[in-house]
Amino acid sequence: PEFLARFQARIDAEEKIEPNDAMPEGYRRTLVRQIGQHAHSEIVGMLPEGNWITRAPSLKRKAALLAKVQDEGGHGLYLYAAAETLGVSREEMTEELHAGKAKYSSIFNYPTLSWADIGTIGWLVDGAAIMNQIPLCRCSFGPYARAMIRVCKEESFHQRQGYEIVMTLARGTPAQREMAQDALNRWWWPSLMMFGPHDADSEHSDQSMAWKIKRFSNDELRQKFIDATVPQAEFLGLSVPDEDLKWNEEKNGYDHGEIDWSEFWRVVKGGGQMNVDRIRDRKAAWDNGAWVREAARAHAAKRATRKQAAE
Amino acid sequence: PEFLARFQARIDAEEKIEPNDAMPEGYRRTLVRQIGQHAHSEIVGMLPEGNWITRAPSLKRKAALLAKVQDEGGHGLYLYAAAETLGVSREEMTEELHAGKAKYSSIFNYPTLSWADIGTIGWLVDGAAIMNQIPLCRCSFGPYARAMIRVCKEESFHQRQGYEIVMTLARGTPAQREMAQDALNRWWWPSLMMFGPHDADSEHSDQSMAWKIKRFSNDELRQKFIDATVPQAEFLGLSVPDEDLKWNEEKNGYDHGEIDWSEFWRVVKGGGQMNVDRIRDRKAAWDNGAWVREAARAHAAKRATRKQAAE
Amino acid sequence: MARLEAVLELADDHLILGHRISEWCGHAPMLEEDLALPNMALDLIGTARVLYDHAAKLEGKGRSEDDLAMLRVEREYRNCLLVERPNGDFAQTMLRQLYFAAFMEPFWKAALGSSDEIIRGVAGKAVKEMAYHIRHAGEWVIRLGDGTEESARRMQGAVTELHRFTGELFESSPAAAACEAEGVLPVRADMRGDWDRVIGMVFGEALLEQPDIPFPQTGGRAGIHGEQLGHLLAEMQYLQRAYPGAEW
Amino acid sequence: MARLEAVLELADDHLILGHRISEWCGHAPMLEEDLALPNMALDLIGTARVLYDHAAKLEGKGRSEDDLAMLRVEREYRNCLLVERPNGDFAQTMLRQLYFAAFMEPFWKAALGSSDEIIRGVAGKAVKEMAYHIRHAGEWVIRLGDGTEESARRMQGAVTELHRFTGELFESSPAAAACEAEGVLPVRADMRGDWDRVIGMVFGEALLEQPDIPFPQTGGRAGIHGEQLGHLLAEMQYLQRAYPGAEW
Repeated sequence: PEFLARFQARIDAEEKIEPNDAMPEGYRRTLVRQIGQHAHSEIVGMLPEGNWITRAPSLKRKAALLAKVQDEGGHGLYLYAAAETLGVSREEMTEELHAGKAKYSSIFNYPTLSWADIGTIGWLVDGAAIMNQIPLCRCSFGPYARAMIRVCKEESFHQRQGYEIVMTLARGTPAQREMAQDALNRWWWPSLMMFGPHDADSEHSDQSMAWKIKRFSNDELRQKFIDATVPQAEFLGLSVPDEDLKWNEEKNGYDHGEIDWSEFWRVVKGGGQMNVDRIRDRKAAWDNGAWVREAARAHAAKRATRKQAAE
Repeated sequence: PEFLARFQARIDAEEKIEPNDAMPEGYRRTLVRQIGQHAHSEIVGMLPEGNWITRAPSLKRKAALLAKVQDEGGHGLYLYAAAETLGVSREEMTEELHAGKAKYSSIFNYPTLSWADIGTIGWLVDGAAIMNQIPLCRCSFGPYARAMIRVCKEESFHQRQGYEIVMTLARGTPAQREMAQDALNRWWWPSLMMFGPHDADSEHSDQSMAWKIKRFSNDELRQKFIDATVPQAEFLGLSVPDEDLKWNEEKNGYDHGEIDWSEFWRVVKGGGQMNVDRIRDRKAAWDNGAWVREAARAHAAKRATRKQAAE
Repeated sequence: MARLEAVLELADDHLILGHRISEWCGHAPMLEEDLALPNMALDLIGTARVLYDHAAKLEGKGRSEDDLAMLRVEREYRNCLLVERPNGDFAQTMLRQLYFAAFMEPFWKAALGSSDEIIRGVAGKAVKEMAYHIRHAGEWVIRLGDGTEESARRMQGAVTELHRFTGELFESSPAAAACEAEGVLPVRADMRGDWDRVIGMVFGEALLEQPDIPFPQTGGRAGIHGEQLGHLLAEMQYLQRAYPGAEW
Repeated sequence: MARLEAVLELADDHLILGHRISEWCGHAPMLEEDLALPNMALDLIGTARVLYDHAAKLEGKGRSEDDLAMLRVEREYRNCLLVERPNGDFAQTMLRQLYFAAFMEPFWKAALGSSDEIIRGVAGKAVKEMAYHIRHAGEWVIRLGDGTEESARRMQGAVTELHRFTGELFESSPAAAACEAEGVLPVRADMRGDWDRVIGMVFGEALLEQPDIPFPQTGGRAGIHGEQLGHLLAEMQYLQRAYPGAEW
């Protein structure tokens, strides 16, 4: 208890906690879970966008999409490294993902059905991710905060790039415009769900706030996102698929319609259209690559032996 | 020797030899080799055409191509059955094919690069096959002769269908016409090679003639094919890619340019563009299906046991 | 127009499944199946052709069977998710076929009484074909389910993979519901009894169990497909797209 | 026009190989390779873009880089067969990359002296990239060749599969030969020494042997491709074909 109080005092003083510092078990566990989920989201998130790399409509777009998906892999790498400082290996975390024990962002359980989805994911999904992640750059755990600074920079680049894709479509042919509107229709609500349940229904939240792992509530962040995004949609001439959406002068923000939480929980619990395929794809990549990883280890061991013999 | 004379007498009297009849070992071996090759050609021949089933340009063409490829499988089935009457199993023959010990028609080692190839294969390759096969309907070995009667009927349907595809292209847009001409350019010479080396260079031929397995020489059949096909090309307004081709009033047939026999032998010996891929594909189908065949056997055995127990 | 839409749903189901089956061509586990699989594909594509032609006439905009089959974009296809699933192994292919045929056979039987003459005509032929598909695929499900250890494992894997897509078969889109109300098409939900009976019989012999499905998958009728369909369409439409307006 | 054709050959080589590599995206055997493979794909596609743009200007018919990359038909692609081969397993992918880069690195080095300014510009950047590809792919060939029994078997299998396509790298089409005579492009056959040296060194460490190739495979420069290329193009061109004239 005295230790907890001292720990909380450090947090309150905005000191960064570093891996070798003493920390409450709950703090460590919360971070391992959250950083792991975050890393998995980056990795699983490569799949829906990767689905369009071979069909990207121009070489410029193909290159940009490749680079984006590569960045996501890079984010996964930093984040796994940050989690590893807390004593769990990337391999363990990967196995938990494949066994369905670890979560990843539910948004990636929706399919990418047209090229407009690629733009829309950049615009909305990366946009929502940034809202979530900017406060994390000030997270009390040092390695996570530092990883997020790097991640956020790249994400906002992706967000602008995605918006630019949607803009090109919105200003393109009628078919392209329709494609853009259709993508917005499909991704809008799932993007709002990315911020998690309403504050009243959110587990873990209070303690995370106290530990400064989290700095804003789900609903606060969602409101920020809506307020930032609705004008962007208007600028494109696209309609946000929410009949109840309207400006509330008093709160200086938008009121929005009710989110379908049954849909949210269905997808979280594994019932989204792509949950099974996503994990299967990741597991297949991992299993099909086992012989490669094994060979790399075997070769490294041989080389080490030879080096020793030579010395 | 007395037996051989009696056998030859039967042949000369145009009697059909049946599986249970006594026959010279050489006769049996020649037939096993030839029928096996013929069966393998049908099976391997499913691949180049199968390559376009998923890209056929209309539902009507897709259905016709599926039916055609299915017919080829059917021909393979009759022919394996005819060979099996001589005491080799389909399984043994299949393994020889996969091991590269048994041959199949070299024409299938060329790739199908456009939709026009599908028409052209029907027109030229099936056309050449029919020239080779019509005399086989009178082959001295009964089961082979009977199989060929059925095969020939279907092949001539395929040939007309192929010609009709090429005609549609030749009368279509400039791009389609060019596609048709390009396919004719690529398939013409390989089709001529389907009749085998010049008579002077042909092994096996004399004995096969005497045994009435073969009834016309390679060059005779090739001449027939050219004489039948050149006017068809002219009718379509396509040019046969042979500068030396010209009508010879005296022989009442066409003279043609020299065939590139080095190309012929290269492909026969395994150097064609698709030899490796064809065998790999067939072998993959076979190997990937092993568990299915095994399960079917296991189930049949279980069922037999149960039936016995019930009796 | 409800009838147009509902006919397209049926046409898309048959085309996409026929296309999937045709991908096996030349790669089947045995020669007999290299004959049987195209047979089934031909049945399905044949039915699809009549239905697309019907739809084209209902639409009345001068589009052809091929325009409808090959020149729509992914979001416009209305097939159920089951038929677009990748072939997987032979166990999955046969199970998918059984699931589909066990639905379509009673459906077409009921459609013999349709008020739409073309539908009646299709039904007369298709009902026999579907009975054959049930027999052929059902026998394989039994053989593989009660075959070797490996085949039983694969067959059970196929059930796990595909069962969650079967619920959609029994759901009617608004367009289909309108046609059902008018007696143009049979009520999809009514096929449940026959389907359960056939699947139950086959699974009994195959030593398979019908799994609980906490999250049935739907979406195809609204054009929300899986990610594989787009790749299938890219191939299927290639020539039509590359040579616009050409006759083949 | 010879230079246009020869530049297209180079552009197609880079695009098709880059496309193949990009197919790995999200499916690599380890996360580090999910970063390295797109890197290589980006290098290749970046080079392809400059070359297509150059070709478009040489052609002078108002076609764009994307028109050339995405709106030709299969027979018009001029890439060598090596780069279009399917990815196969990771051993084949890495070996294909090594084979290609071990050719392109000395090629671009020699092209630093090209009389064509754009080619010189491409070469300056590409020569470093290819050196990296040699290093990265070469290390994998060594690790896998001298790793486990399985990896050695697969690596030798990759050699058997791909070596027959390497001869084409050293052959010059008439168009390329014309450019070589004018000093626009290096003489392809001249790269043989460097290539043999690099491959020899890597194979030595990887315990691999260069096989005898009785029948080297060529044809790509004449547009005679394998059957896989058409399927790759159907995907790659899909959107351009489905929405003609749209900007993306």
